This record gives sequence, structure tokens and C-alpha cells, in this order.
Amino acid sequence: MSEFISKQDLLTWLGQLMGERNLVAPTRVDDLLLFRKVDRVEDIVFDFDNTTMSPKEWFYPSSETLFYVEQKDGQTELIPAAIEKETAIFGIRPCDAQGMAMNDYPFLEEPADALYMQHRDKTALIGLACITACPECFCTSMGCGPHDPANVDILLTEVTDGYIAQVLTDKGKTLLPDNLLTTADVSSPPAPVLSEVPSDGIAEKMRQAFDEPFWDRLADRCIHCNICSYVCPTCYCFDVRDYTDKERIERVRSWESCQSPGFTRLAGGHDPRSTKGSRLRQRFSHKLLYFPRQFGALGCIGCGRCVRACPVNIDIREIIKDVQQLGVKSEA
Amino acid sequence: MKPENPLLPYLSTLQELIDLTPDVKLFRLELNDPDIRESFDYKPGQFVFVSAFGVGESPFGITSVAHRKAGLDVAIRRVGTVTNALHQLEPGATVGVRGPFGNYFPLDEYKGKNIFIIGGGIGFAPLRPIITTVLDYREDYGDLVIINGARSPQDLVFAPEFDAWAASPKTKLELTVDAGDEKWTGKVALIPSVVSELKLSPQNAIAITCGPPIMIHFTLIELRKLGFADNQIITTLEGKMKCGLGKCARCNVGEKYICKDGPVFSMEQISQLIEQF
Amino acid sequence: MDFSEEIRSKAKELLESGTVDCIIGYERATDGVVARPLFVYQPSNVDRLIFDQTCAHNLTKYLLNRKDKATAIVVKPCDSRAINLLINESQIQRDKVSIIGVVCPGIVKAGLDNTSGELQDACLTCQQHTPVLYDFLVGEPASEPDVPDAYPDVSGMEDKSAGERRAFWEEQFSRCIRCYACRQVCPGCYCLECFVERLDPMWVGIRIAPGENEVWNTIRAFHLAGRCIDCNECERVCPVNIPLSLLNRKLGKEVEELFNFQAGIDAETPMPFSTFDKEEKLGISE
Amino acid sequence: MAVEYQPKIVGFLCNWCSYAGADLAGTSRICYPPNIRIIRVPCSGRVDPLLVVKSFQQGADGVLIAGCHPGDCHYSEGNYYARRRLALLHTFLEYIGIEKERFQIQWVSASEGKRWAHVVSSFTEGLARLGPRETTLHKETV
Repeated sequence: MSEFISKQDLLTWLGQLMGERNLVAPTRVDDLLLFRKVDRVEDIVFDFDNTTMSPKEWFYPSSETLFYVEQKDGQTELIPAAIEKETAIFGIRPCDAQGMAMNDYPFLEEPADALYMQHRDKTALIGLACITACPECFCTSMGCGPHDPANVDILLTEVTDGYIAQVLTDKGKTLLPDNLLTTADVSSPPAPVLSEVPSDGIAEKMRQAFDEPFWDRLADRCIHCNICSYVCPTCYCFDVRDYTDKERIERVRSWESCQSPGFTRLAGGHDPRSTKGSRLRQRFSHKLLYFPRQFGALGCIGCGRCVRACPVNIDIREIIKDVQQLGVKSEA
Repeated sequence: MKPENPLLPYLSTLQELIDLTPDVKLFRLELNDPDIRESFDYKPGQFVFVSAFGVGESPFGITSVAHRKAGLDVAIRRVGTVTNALHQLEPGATVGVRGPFGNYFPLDEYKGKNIFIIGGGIGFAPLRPIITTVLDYREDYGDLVIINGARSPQDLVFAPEFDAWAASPKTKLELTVDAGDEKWTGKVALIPSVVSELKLSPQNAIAITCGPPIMIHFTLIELRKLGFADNQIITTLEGKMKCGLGKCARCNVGEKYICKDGPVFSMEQISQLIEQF
Repeated sequence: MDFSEEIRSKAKELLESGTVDCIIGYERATDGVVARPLFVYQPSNVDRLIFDQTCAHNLTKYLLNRKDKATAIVVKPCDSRAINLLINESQIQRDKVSIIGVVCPGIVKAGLDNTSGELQDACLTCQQHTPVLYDFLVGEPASEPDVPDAYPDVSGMEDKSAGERRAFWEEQFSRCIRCYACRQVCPGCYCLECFVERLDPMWVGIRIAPGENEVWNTIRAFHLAGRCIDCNECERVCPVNIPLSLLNRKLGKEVEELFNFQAGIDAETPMPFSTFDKEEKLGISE
Repeated sequence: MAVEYQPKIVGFLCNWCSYAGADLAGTSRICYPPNIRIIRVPCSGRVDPLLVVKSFQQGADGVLIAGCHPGDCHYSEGNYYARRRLALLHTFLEYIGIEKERFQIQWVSASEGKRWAHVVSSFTEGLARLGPRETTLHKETV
């Protein structure tokens, strides 16, 4: 027996949510699927593999003002940015939800990042379990699963005429009124089976592969754009600069990628990580070696976005396989 | 005083601006809020981010010592957009200060030991608080040898304090430049050669060095030739930083962050890092 | 029509003779359907080389990382124009590059397999099925089809009203995430420091917002005016599907009409903006 | 009383001819609308398309580039190069939705004070009729 909500009740509930808070959901933008604020239930897409951009942009936006600097009668004043309105993200996949939990490690570690914490506190996650798997995803090899309810406030699993609803947190309870739920004798469909990636002990293997020429050969075809970092739910490196608009100054934080030329370049021109191979190694070492060493969890949750989006098919699944066997056979 | 928003700087005022060299100025800052100023404690080796509002913020090693309660000093070389903006400020201007960040030179562990300070160019600035502390608590430490090198005589930082240092007990000051000028009477040699010439003894000694990567590289070779073990050689690493809290992930060397796990490292720690900067 | 065998044997010969120390070509990607760039250094690896209608990448940009090394490269006709561009702008030396030209069968839409036959739009108006320069040619040169309107997409956009165009481009530019893949993949984009990353003055800066995105996308395209060889890579790699070729091809069309110049057809004709004609009016009233 | 819309024009004037022409208009007491903000440049050839696009992004309603008549350039070729670059920019800006009436290229010599005043006033009237430009400067990203 499980809690059930009909498709129609779900639509009315989402309509109510839209009235009281920002409702963010997967929507079609040209032929893209992006998490956007919706103000019509008809714009919400219910059956999809996953969005092009991860929901990270709703917790850690591509650009965000940290604070404003204003002159009030000769006195300089700093006005930190604040998040007022509550937000609910509908249609977040379990892998992305785990990705957001991964970002909590660096951002919420003492002293916590104030703005990120407000985003996190004021955003509820209404997860949508995966019925089918996309060809590139491999979350089951990275400590997650297509029906994993671990990091969402509510998990909906599609069944005939409606959804099984698991309300998992207090935030979820306040969001979904009980009267919309009925108990029904229906069980969730079997989880899709995904391709396996040998991720056990990958951190130690990455450690051993650090000085291998493998990385320079891999970097041959890499064009060093920022796509993989920007579509990835668990890439959180950022850059900070001030902007002076007419009336006031604002300090802006934006996404930055370890592949971009200025990532480690110091004023005066010295760049300790200047070769293509070392920059590419940095990205995969951060996810598969440094992040586990610092926070005890892999920094990749297997959503497959970087595999889909990379113009030259730098495929993290292939890298993990190659690095695992690096001790066995040497890469040509 | 736990900062409730760690990316929000403390408003501070530029008290005094002293020209140390043609492109380096000493900024004497004072935090505006008295409570924060009172509780703002730091140790030699730690750094702060200084904000030039409208341009950005950058990390600078603190050159003053907390126990003298005489304001916060940072030496800034004009080399980029933020430093250029800071150099154009006048005393009384408002800047932002964030920090203190990073670990520090464990001076307590060096008590009773001989201390060799080897600094090159602006790299000498973060070493000055060690000298001030050693001289303020002279009995706690052994011999003090200060080697300060620079491109030219006018590029030697903290020149006004050289006489005081040289006159201090059990203290030797060696100045060297890459190229002298007509008034220069001191050494004209690269820092590593001065290190080997002085035959510094590794007995009960700690060598602390900071400067451009090329200088550190060759200084290490000389120190090791003289018999210094890797845990007796201390240095600071420099990296691109945007937060100082291990969040922006810009300054990592392998799995360590320069801002959080450093900037002070012993050569022993550095040799264990998988990524070599 | 299997060019792979011919390319492999030519590659093996070039490597074994020591003429070059690297072949840049294509191999099958991890999804087993599309292609991806491949660098071959050992003769024993030439069998990974393939060529079919999924080989969309313009490999010539990689020559900029091997300026002083002898390199062989598999080149489609549109890509071959980039080699002329880079020689004309003295970025690479002709004698360092062994060009394995391919008579192009047309490239299929992204993600489709080799047999789908559904060509990408850029190939439908192509009038350059034989490389403009090569050392070895794979495939037989055929006569070029008659294409009445080479720029149907551009004229489609030109026919829209100013308001419609404004709304269209504003929406496209607002989606840009500034990943700079369009710059990183373009053989014409090789500045040491791109204007968008300059901090003093900060023309664009790091903020990702509609206003800054518009300056970036407009000027990136304009910097390729009279230089873009229409290989469609920028549009292919854009993760948010901004029709970047629509921008570059408009400039290509105008440069063709105003100065009768097409980028990369040869390596000698002076670039249009490095020269002038005293008498031309170009529509600027006297 | 609704504030009457005043178009903001950014003008890049070549120092040797157009700037001198504008100066002549002033010394000859010829009136013309104050809507133009003049930026002096050594030559019309110095005007980087980035300056024009940046002006529109910062909220300019119109951009005017004035240089010496072809053949009179103090640097002999500056305006020839400018002519090609700016003519292309003109059609390109129109293509991305900046109406062609908002961007003008004029050859004004040092002796054409009166003509300069006419250029500015007709440009201002044209822009006033067109109305303000919907700028994306402060538009929210998402």
C-alpha cells in the first residue's frame, strides 16, 4: 500500500504552489529542456530524460550579486543580497538532488556561505523518479539510484493515472497537504537498469595515475571550453569581481571552470597549471580524488550531462575505466 | 566573532600609506567597527583579502603583528587591476578587509631555535611579522639571520627598519641585490648564493623562505646542500584565490587548498603533495 | 564509399616514413554512433581511424597546438578553407602540414548515425564538396551542385521585422551561459587574451546576464567577419543551441556582396579589412 | 506633465575633422540639440565595433561616428578602413534588431560647422520619433 496522488490533483496542487512561491520545473525552450520558473501548469514537461542544464543554477546561479556597496551621506554601506521568496523545484531527478547535497559540503562547511544557505533553506525539492534511463547516465555506480529518495523533500514515482508520493521531510509535509493523498494498492514500477561504471577504489587509482602521460594524450582533443563544468550539477568553482553600475557597486560571483585560461593565472602572469593535460587532470582529479579525500563522497553523481554535452566526447565513464586499468595496460 | 557572512568584508579605513619601493606601498588599515577591531586576532603567516570596491578583492599576507595592537599592515605591489586601484587610494579611503585566513608560522615550536629568514622581493613582506615577533620576545629564540634580496637597492622592502634589525642582539642582516647602483655598497648576488656563502648551520635551526618560485627553487637546493632536512625548511605558497575558505576551489595543490591548509607549508608537506606547483 | 581504409593506409605510410609524427583524424566515439577527434602517434594505432558522415568536427584548430611539429590532418572541404585562413594570417606554415583531403559526402545531423542520410542544414547549401587544398585526395571530385540561394537561413532572418529580430536575438543571447565553446572550437579564434576576458578595461567581465551576453556574441561574430569559413562548428558545439551560424553567415554574405571575398578560398588574397578601395561608397552618404 | 523623451546619443568624432567641425559650430554660435555626448578619437579608423556595441548595451539610443571625408584623412587611410568596418557593422546591427536609424556614419570636415549642427539635429529628431530603445542592460537572466 502507498500514498497516491492523481495526475489531476497533482496539476491543481502545482497550480496552487505557483501562486504562493516560485515554481521551477522542466520546460521546453526551443528544443532544449531547462529548469525555468513557470507560471502556467501547461508549460511543465512531465516525461523527459533530464534537462540540459542542471538545477544547480537555482542554488548557485551562473551569476549572482553577493552584496551592494552604497554611499549614504558620505558613509559606505554594504548591503548583502538576500533571498526573500520561497521556491519549489518540481521534476528534479534523484541524481541531481544528490548533486545538490554534494554541493552542500563545500558551501555549508563552517563558515557557511550565507547566500547559498538561504537558497537551500528556501527551496523545496519535489523529485521525479526515473522511469527510463538515458544512455549516458550511470548514477547507480556513483552511490545513487533512479528511485533514490535520499535528497528530496517529496519523491513522485509515475504509475498509471497518477504518482506514488513519498513525503520525506517536514518541508515536504508543509508543501503537500494530506487531503490530496489517498492510499492505494499500487507499487512503484521496477527501477531502470543502468550501465555499470567501475568506480570502486577510483580515488586511489586516480592517485596512482596522476603523473601518467594518459592525461596529456586525453587533452589532445580537448578544446578547453567550459561546457562540462557549467552543465555539471557538482562543479562549484567560482569567480568574483566587482561591477560598477551608474548608481552603485555590486560584488558579483559567477561560475568559473578549471578549463578556462585564467583559472590559476596569477597577477603578473605566472600560471602554475598551464598545460592542457594538467587542466584536464584537475577536473577529473577534483571529482574522483580530491572531493572524496576532503568530504568522503565522490564528486560525480553519474548524471551523464558532461558526456552528452562535450563537443569532443571526453567521457568520464571511459576515463574511469581507463584509469582503473592503467596499472594493467599502458595507454598507447 | 563568527562571521555570519564570510564573503562580506569588514569596512575599514586606510590610515596611512607608506611608499616602501617604487611599486610597493605599505597600507596601514584600521577596521571601522570597534568590537570587530578588538577581537580581530591573527598570527604571522596569515593573510587577509583587501577589497578595492568597484574593482574586486585580492589576498595579501599580513606584515604587522597582532600583539603590538598598532593596526593592520599589508604590503601591496602594483601588479594587477585590484592592486592598481588600491595604489590610487588616499589615506582616509574606505576599503574592505576579510579574514584572517590560512594557517600560520608555528613560532612556538621554533622557541630556542636559530631562525633564518630568507625573503626575495615582495616575498619578504609575509616574513616581517616573524622578525618583529622574534625581536619582541628575543630571549625565546636563538640566533636570527635575515637575508633580504631584491632586483635593485630601491626594491628592498622595509628599508627603514634595517638598522634596527641589524642592531638587535644575536641578529645578522644580509642585504643583496641582483644589480646595484652607484650608491650601493652591499652584496650584489642572487639569494641562493648568499645562503651557501653564509654556510647557515642546520643545527637546531629553522629556515623560512618566501619569494618568486625561481628563487625558492634554488634556495631549497642550497639549504639541502647545507644539510637542512625538509621539515626544517618552511615556505608559503601563492595561488589564485577568490574566497579564502576552501569554497571556490581555485587555489588547490592536489587535494590541499593553499588558503585553508596553507599558505604556510614545510618542504616535507610540499614534497608529499601529488601536484607540484 | 568507405574512405577509412584509404585514410588508414595513407596515415600508416606518413607515420612510418617519418614525414609526420602525428595524424589528426576521427575515430568512433564511446556511444558507437558518432565520431570524435583522434590523435595517432604510432603506426600500430592507425586502424582506429575512420571517416564517414558523422565526422562533423573541424580538426584544423588543433594545428595551432602543433605549429612547429610536422602533422598530418584529415580535412573536409569546408575545414580545408581554415588552413588557407591560418596560412594567410601566418599562424601555421604550409610545409608543416600534410593534408589528407576528403571529397565530402555531407555530414548528418548531430547524434544521427552514418546511415541516416539526413544531412545537417549547413551541408544542404554547400557548394564546396572538394577541398580547396590538399596533399592527398580521398574520393573523386564531383561537379558542384547548382545552389540558387546559398543563404536561405540568412535571408529568412533578414525578412523579419526589426522588432521580431530584436526579440529573437535577445531571447537567444539571454540563454548563453558563456562557456566559450564557440570560441574554443573556432579556427579563427586564437587570440592570446580574448577581449571578453580583459579586465582593464573590463569590456564584458564575468557576469553572465543578457546585456553582457549580447556584447560577447555580437563582437565574437564580428571578429570573424571576412574570416569565417562557414564550417558550422560554433553552432554544433553550443550547449544551449544558439544559432551562431546565423550570425557568422550573415557577415559572410555581406562580405561576399560588398567586397567579393570568401574566406579561405586561397591563402594569398588580402583579407577584406586589411585593405580598401578608395572609390567604394558602401552606402555611406557623401 | 510627462517628461518628454530625450534620446541619448554617443558620438565618436575624429579629432582632425569632425571634432574641429563641431568646435566651429560652437564658435559660430550655431545651436544644435545637446543630446550628443562627444568622445574624441584620433581617427574614425580608431573606432572599434566593440565601442559601438558597448554604447548600445550601456543604454545609448543612438551612436554617431563622424570622420574626415574619404581622401582628407590626417592619417591618409584611417577612414578608408573605417568605412569598410562600419558599413558592415551597420548592416549587422540592423540584423540583430538595432534599427538602422540608430547608427549613423557621417563624413564632416573641419569647415562644415553648419552641416555638423544639421547632422546632430536631424539625428536627434529621428531618434525622438523612434522612441527609447528596449535595452537588456538590467534584465533578469532567468
